[in-house]
Amino acid sequence: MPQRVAIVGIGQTRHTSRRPDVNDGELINEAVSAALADAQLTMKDIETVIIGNMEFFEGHHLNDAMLVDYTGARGKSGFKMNTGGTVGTMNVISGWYNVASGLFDTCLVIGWEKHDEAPTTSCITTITDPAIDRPYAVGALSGLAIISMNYMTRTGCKVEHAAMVRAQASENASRNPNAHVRDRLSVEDILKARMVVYPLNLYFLCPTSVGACATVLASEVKANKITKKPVWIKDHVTVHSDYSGALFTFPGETRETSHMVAGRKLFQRNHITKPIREIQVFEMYDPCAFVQMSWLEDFGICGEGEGWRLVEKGVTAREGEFPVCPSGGVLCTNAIGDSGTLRVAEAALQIRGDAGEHQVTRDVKTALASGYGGSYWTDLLLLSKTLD
Amino acid sequence: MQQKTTDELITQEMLLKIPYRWAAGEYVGEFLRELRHSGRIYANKCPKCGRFRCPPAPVCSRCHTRMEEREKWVEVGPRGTLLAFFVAEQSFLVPTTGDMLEIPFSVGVIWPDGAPVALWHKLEETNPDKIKVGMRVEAVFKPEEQRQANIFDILYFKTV
Amino acid sequence: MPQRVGIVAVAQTKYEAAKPRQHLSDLVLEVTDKILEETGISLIDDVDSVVSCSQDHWDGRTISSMPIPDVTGSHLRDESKVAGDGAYAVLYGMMHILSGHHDIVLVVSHCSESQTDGRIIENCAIDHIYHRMLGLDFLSCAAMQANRYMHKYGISREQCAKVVVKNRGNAKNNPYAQAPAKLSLEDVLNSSMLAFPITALDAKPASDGACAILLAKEDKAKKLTDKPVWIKGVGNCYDAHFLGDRDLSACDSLVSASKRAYEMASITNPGKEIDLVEMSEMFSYQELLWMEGLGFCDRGEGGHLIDSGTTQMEGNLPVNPSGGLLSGVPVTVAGMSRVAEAALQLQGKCGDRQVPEAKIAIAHGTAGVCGQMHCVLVLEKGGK
Amino acid sequence: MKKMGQETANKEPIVTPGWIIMPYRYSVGALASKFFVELRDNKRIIGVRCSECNRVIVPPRSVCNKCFRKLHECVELDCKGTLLTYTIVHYTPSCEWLKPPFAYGIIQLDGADTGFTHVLGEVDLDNIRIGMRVEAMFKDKRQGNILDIQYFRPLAGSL
Repeated sequence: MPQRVAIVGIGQTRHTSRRPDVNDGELINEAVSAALADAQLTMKDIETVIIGNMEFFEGHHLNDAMLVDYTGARGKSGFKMNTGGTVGTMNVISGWYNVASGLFDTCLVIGWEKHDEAPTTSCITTITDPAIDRPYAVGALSGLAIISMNYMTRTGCKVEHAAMVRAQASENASRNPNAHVRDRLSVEDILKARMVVYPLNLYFLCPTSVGACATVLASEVKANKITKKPVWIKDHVTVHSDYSGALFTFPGETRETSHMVAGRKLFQRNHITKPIREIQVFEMYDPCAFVQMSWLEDFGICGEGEGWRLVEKGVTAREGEFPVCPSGGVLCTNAIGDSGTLRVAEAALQIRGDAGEHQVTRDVKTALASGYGGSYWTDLLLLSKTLD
Repeated sequence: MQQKTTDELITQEMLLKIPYRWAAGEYVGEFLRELRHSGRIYANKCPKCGRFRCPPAPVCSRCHTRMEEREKWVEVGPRGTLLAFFVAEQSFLVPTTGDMLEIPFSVGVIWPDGAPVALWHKLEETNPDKIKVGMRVEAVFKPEEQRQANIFDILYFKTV
Repeated sequence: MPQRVGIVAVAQTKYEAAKPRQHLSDLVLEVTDKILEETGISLIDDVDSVVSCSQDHWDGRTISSMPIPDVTGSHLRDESKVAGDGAYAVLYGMMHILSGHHDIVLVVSHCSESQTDGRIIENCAIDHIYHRMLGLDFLSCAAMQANRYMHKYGISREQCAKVVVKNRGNAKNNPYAQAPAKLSLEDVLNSSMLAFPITALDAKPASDGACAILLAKEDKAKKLTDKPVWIKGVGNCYDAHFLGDRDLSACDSLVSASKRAYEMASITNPGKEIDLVEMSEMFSYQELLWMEGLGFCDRGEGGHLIDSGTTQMEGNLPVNPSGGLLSGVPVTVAGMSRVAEAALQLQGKCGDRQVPEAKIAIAHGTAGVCGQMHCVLVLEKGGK
Repeated sequence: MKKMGQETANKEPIVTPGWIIMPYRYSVGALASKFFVELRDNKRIIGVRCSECNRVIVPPRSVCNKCFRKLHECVELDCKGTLLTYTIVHYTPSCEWLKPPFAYGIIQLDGADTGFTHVLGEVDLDNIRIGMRVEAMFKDKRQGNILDIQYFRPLAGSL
């Protein structure tokens, strides 16, 4: 019978640009050990292991099988996910399916990436079709640049607003010991950074990090025995786009992105009419300063053109009314396979009140976590403190 | 065994080289043959919902209607409007060849006249100040005898 | 009783040594449209989610499932990808339904091995710190497993050759098969030696193709077909990765995976209760070893089992009536095509390769070096 | 109206040749570094002991895959062992420097509880026996990777 699923254990590594002291498996094992300790469980209590990342970043084919010593999966069930940037959130969703299906009661979910082993942009370029557009792809920057320019022309958002978003992220990351880029930046510092791909300068883009994040999921029956602070995965929705990714809206077409469809679906079926009121924190997958504002609108948190106004008014700050990415977000930490899992983990920490220095000031009952990747793909998860 | 505390951390370098022969498929194949023979760019249109695809595709990605009539292909371009562009000032390793990207390298997303589609290709102009979204561009083809039915048969899009 | 998950329809391409006319999206489109023709459903209105299985290294693309949404009607809809083997996509699609989140799920898988060099891809799946530089791949590692297994239990090369003769012979009745052949033991024993004791005919040939399966919740499955096939049990398990960490003459993870599947399907005596097996044998010795892992004979008895003729078409437990992987099925598609062939048997749609009155079948997928991870599904004939 | 298939059936299929070329720099971690430093500097093979499962694991890993404990206690192993299994390869593998025919083997090193996989050398390919005694031969110029062991060869007088 379908079971309800809760996050009962959370663990992550410190994220940095290089980890010469550990190999891939040992990096993963750090996060796994932390998650098991957080849940006060041992590997014996885990029935299935779900792991996900993109193989070419480390050059390992079938790396779920290769790293069983470190993931603890030997003798257990499990398999590997791979859906691009959304693989982190998809790992958690896959873990949800493993437990909700009734086949398992406990599941260890692992997201990881070690970007210090290969040139990241070169790897991302291989997501394209070799015959048609691979020679003209500039990693993930091209897509983000288009969305950013599109947002500016559509809503009058200024470069200064993106700088505010990045300044806010740096303020949050400085309070998060596990974040990668943690130095506080002023709007002026940010606007002075060198241009990478117009209109995105260095600070408007995310770093490439090394890190892993693991969460332990449990069925309702087990969860209440394991922890007094279960975080319930109330609902999730996955919306992918076709290869064109709906990046452009031609005359006569109405703009509809996967984020818009995901937000609409999730809020409708959970009877959320005013998300900005009914949800207290959003750990969004924000790989670029502009898109954080654009996607607040697309997800339906606010109306068209209001994204950058919320930032201006400080609504999305850690102590604001609707805090976005209090952990510093992907803007300050991006190990691609780990980022999505990290968003869910950080949202859960906020619900448990265990986020330490970067805990938001509001009392959190319901949180959102999102994943972005592929050709404009979306995962959106709704987490809550209670089951009702 | 005496524990000589060695803190030397070993890193090992490995170059991965995998050869591929990617099948283009009938539709992209015919699109590339047309680049070689006629120097024309083709798209096709979904008979049901009217959505265009360039290069042409066997099925509409929005309503899954088959688009199999070759005669219904629509010639687009060679001129078009620039939807977006990037000028890469920082080189990176091109995974298909293993060489470093020659920079500056500018890429445009072109809306060719005749169909609402987005085609990614190289721009001749690499000075970002001289490139504006919305400006007119035109495909420049290689001389016919040098064409090999691949996407490089279009050298680049020049500013018009 | 919880809602059961039914297989409504399956589709396969013809498996061929090379399909240079088809992009991976064309392969998936071919099998997707076969499912639509057979069931009459609409991708946009009826299918709730699509699960694909493919490998970035084999396709030469990061997130190699990016072209899939275009051909499976997944624009602005639910789609995802698992890696490993196609059987895991069936398992994941089944979870979509058992969790109550989705009712109808399309699972697809594709691979074009002819596009690249399998030895390099397999080498990338071997531990990079202590082993990859040695140039090991699945073939040389499997040969070491074969040697260990045959040495310990006195399995002969002739017994392994019998598997090839059986499977390539069965393939003559399977229109999808790549390389049916009437072979003699000598043909197999004398074919060129690749890695002792594995000869060219002892190994699965490189292959291109795709497979698709439509899964549905019990009530919807009954509406969509009068011949649903229920997934009664499922189990999967990892083994150690380092060859030195394992007793290569055994397959412990297959024993655990099949035990879980049998428990779920309440099967106590596999030998008696199961009518046929469609398994993923990359090399001839593996059919013997996997039969031990699946509990059809004791450890080391795989050789006697093939000698006994039980696993021949006319035996009481036919194994790989479709011709198995040895007759040519691509990696990744392998596990899903086993589920598809087992389902076709239980739907009585197998024509010349039909096992009469088949009620319960085993489908098995594996991935990794020397069968490091196994996925076993127990299928049961539904309908009248 | 002719369908695409009929239209292009007689034409050569268009195929894009190309590569995926990627340079990787792997950090092997502290414990593996110790293993490779011992190979390179002292021609010694070390394993790691799991006191909980009372096993010596080689090549060493920092987590025991039975009890999941962290492992640090290094153990020096003899360079001799018993051949558990082998194969003779007749094709050129993905690393071109190994010329066929050559042999791989899995060796149970004396004092170790897990097998060690490597190349066999200085051996008559027709007389390799499971159970024969072999010893590691080291290269003169060693660089701190698994190829510092050139191969394992039969122990004199052990045929």
